[in-house]
Amino acid sequence: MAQEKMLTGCAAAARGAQLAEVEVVCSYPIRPYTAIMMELAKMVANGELNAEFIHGEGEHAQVSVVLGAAAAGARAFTGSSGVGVTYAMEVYSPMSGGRYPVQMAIADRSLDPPGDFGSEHTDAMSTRGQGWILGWASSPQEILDNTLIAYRVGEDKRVMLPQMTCQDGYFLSHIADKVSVPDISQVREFLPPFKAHNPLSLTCPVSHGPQIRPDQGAPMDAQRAATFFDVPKVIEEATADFNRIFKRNYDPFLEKYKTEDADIAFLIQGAHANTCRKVVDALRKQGVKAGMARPRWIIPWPTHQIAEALGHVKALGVVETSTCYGGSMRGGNLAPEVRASLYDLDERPLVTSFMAGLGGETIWPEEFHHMAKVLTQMIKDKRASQYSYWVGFEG
Amino acid sequence: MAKKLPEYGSVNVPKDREVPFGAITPAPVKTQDLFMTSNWRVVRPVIDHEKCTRCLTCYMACPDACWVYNEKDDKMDWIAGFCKGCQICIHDCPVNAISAVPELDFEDGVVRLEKPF
Amino acid sequence: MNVDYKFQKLEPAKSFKAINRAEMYVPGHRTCAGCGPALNYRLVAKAAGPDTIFIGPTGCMYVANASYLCTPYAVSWIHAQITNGGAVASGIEAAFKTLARKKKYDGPFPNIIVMAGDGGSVDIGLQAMSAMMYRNHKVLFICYDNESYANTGIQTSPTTPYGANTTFTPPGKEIPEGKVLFPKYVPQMVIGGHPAVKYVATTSVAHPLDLTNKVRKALTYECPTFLHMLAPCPKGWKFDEKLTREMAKLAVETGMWSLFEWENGVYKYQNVPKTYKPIAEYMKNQGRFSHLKPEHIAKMQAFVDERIANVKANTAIPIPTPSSRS
Amino acid sequence: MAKVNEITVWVRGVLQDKEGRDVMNAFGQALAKEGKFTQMFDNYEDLPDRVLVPLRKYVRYSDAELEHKYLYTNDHPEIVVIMEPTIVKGMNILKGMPDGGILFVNTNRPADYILKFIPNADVLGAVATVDCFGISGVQTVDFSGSEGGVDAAGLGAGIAAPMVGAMARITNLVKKETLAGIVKDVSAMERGYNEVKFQKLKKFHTMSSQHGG
Repeated sequence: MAQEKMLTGCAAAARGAQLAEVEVVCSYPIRPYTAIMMELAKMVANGELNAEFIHGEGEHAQVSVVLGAAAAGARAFTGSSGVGVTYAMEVYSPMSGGRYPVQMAIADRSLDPPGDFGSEHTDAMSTRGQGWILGWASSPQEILDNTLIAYRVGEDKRVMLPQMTCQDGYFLSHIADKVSVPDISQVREFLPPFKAHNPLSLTCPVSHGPQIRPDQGAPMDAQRAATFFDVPKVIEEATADFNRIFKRNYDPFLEKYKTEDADIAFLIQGAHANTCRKVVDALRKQGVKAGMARPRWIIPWPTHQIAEALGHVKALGVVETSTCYGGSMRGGNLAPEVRASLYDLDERPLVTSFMAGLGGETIWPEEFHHMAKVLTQMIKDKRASQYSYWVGFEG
Repeated sequence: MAKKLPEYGSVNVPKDREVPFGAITPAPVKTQDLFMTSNWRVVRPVIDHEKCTRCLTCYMACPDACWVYNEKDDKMDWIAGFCKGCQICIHDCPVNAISAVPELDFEDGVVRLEKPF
Repeated sequence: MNVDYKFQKLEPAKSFKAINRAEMYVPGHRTCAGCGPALNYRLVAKAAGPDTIFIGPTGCMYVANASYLCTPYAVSWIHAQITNGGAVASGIEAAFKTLARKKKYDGPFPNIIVMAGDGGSVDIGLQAMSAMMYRNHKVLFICYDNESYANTGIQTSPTTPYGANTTFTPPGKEIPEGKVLFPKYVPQMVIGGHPAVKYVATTSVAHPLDLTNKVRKALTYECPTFLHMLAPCPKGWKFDEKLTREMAKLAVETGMWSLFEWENGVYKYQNVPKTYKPIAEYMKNQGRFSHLKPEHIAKMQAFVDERIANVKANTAIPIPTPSSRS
Repeated sequence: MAKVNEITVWVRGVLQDKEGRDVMNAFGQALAKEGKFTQMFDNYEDLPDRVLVPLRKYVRYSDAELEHKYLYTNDHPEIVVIMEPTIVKGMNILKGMPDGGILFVNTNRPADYILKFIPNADVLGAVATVDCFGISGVQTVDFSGSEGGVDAAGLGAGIAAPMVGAMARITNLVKKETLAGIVKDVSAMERGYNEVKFQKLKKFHTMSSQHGG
């Protein structure tokens, strides 16, 4: 039977990994994800998880250790935050190229300079394009659930790709919330044991990762790209099964909150969506038809779902929680993707972006209200006058 | 929504260009026949079976495993297809039983590969 | 929890004839004619036998072997980045341990061997190697030392000797000797800092039986072990490719390299010359040293003399064994 | 689009890497000095080269600017140069050659002996042999010019010099005097020019007019 507990995001991620019966775990401390590993260390010490718990000598090593473990046929789990995520950058592409479906739990943290513990999504967003599946949760419950869903999707034989399951540092990682912890028998029904593709073996020897020529590189890229055409289908199946077995109500790709008749809408990933929902309610009370959409997966990007869910709104504000200095919109990473997703519509929303929640700053309800005003003005002006607004620092 | 959105497209890798999933390949058994290296050879090692003492120095000295002890005939067999002609065996033979002969003196051993590898 | 992981016990071989006949590193690879590291790989693979998994960090033994989707490894092999051989090996070892505990695997515990070059072990790969050893994984870490980054066209590494001409240490008017630094002392670095390691040895391709038995002994230990293996490189050292083993032999005869085992704190040397040959005899056949002047060779000789003195000291007074190591 | 002509030079890895590059650079530079548009390049996939592996070096030249430079290989060489004769046993060195091409071989053996190993030799217009080892004997192992570096050891001090001399004589593509301003060992180049042995073959009539002999 499922049990209800108060768990932080870190504890929820660890519970998720425990329920997934991970076999090799590799740790390295960095705030704020550290407690995920603290929890797993306790479970291993207490005999509640039959896994090898390896103290990596850094994040690069963490990812390398789980690569080896997955190549040998074990379900492997690791995680990191901030500069730890970027330190391991070299190993991300070999991981997806070798089709090792490990999971990495990320509690987001700003990149240096200089040290800032606050949550910002730039860390994991920097790994887009490396062939990993990337998803963001907005509650400890969703963190636990995503851990299981991501393993199920990543280990599907049509997919075989690594996954990053991300949560906002502090806001989710350190603040406890109610979590329904499912029973292991239910989890086993949802998540079959990991079956590696031609693992390192003594009886059936194989070579993993030989060198290739330039004319073999292109087909490998194409094959990895083709896999991402199939991932959405697998996510849909997995989410449907998950909703059925655990009695949840997740949209596979995009949480839609009062978007059906919205004039203005926010698009936002991660924890700040919780504040945003409340502001949408408040705006509705004031007579502003507001709505919110929250992508659960950033890779694969839900292009069609965004166009379908938000094509009709008049003004769309993308709340960026990561930076992309000097990019096309001089703001973050999401707005260019959102604009591209809407481009083919005959009529499309005016789109701007709001740089907020950077460096771990709280996004205050007042700030969402301010953004709503900007969006309303855009409708009146029939144009977006800026690509991006640095909230709190507007000129 | 007025018109149909573009699809994500499709990728079709032709059969002859397919790369194994995850670039994982089966291990070779006795020799890697996709990679013959006899065409590296300028000089062929020629053994004098009378002089040879079966000390196995050549066998332990060859980076390409091209000297094999043939138990049945009690002699050393040379693997022509992979010998690169490095001459370590010739240099290290304690009884000078192996000599260097220009590969071009032999009419056999032509492989004429299309690519160097 | 007491688990029988079915670790392998490899008996020593008494003669060449007694060594595993089957090739585990088969012919058909793109290594240089006369390649020292390839010969070394072949001997190691033969000694280790079929129940083995190799981890191959980037270097010649990756690029020249695993070329274009065909490989010469008859046992399972996985590429690692040049940075992370030790870490990938750790993960593989951990996986086999868990899978054995969970009864998902019941075969013999594989010989897990990292075959790293000098760059992949004591330069960019040092952190991963050291951490693997610290964590007490049952892995044999091999540094096949050809004394340069050979695969990228011969650049200096921390084991490139003083005075060597590499493409990153070209001799010139201002820097006549080429490389000015002296190399890291690799085995000492492992011995000095890794209490979990009980066995360290050095080998050369000119001493195949000694090499074979050191590999087998290292693999029989139930802890991390380390082999520093001299593998002369005809391209990088610029010598006639037929002299690969000759160079290794001369390295031992001049004291440039010494063959020893370090077992639980005690050094035991093999093939120690009665009188060492001058270092110049080793250097004269190698193009990488051809630019050196007598004063440079003297400097090199002084460095080698110090190493020889070390050998003598180690032979006379074994280093005491801390109780934790026995 | 003006015709692009191709020259492929075959050498042995490491030992002749620089010599092969010297052939392509010396001859290519001479072509450029005489007004051709040229491109000289190592076969990228052959790198890093290994001791004794067959390696390819390429020259492409044209009367007009080269429209497409980003190729990995010369697929239709009119001129093939073999710097180590045993390569003929190991490689299909005439692959892609149009009728009437010329084969240059560094050897002291008779051309007929070499041709025995080349079953598709009937595409050739001519074969030329020159004993570069006998004339120069120098093969420099130097990596300064490898991997896109700039050669620091000097061009044409070894067996490349007699070969480019021979190529100048047989092809008439460049003047001996032009090469004399490029190679270090001018006398070896001149000996190659004078001592090259030339033999017309079946397809000689189809050779392009610029190839004299």
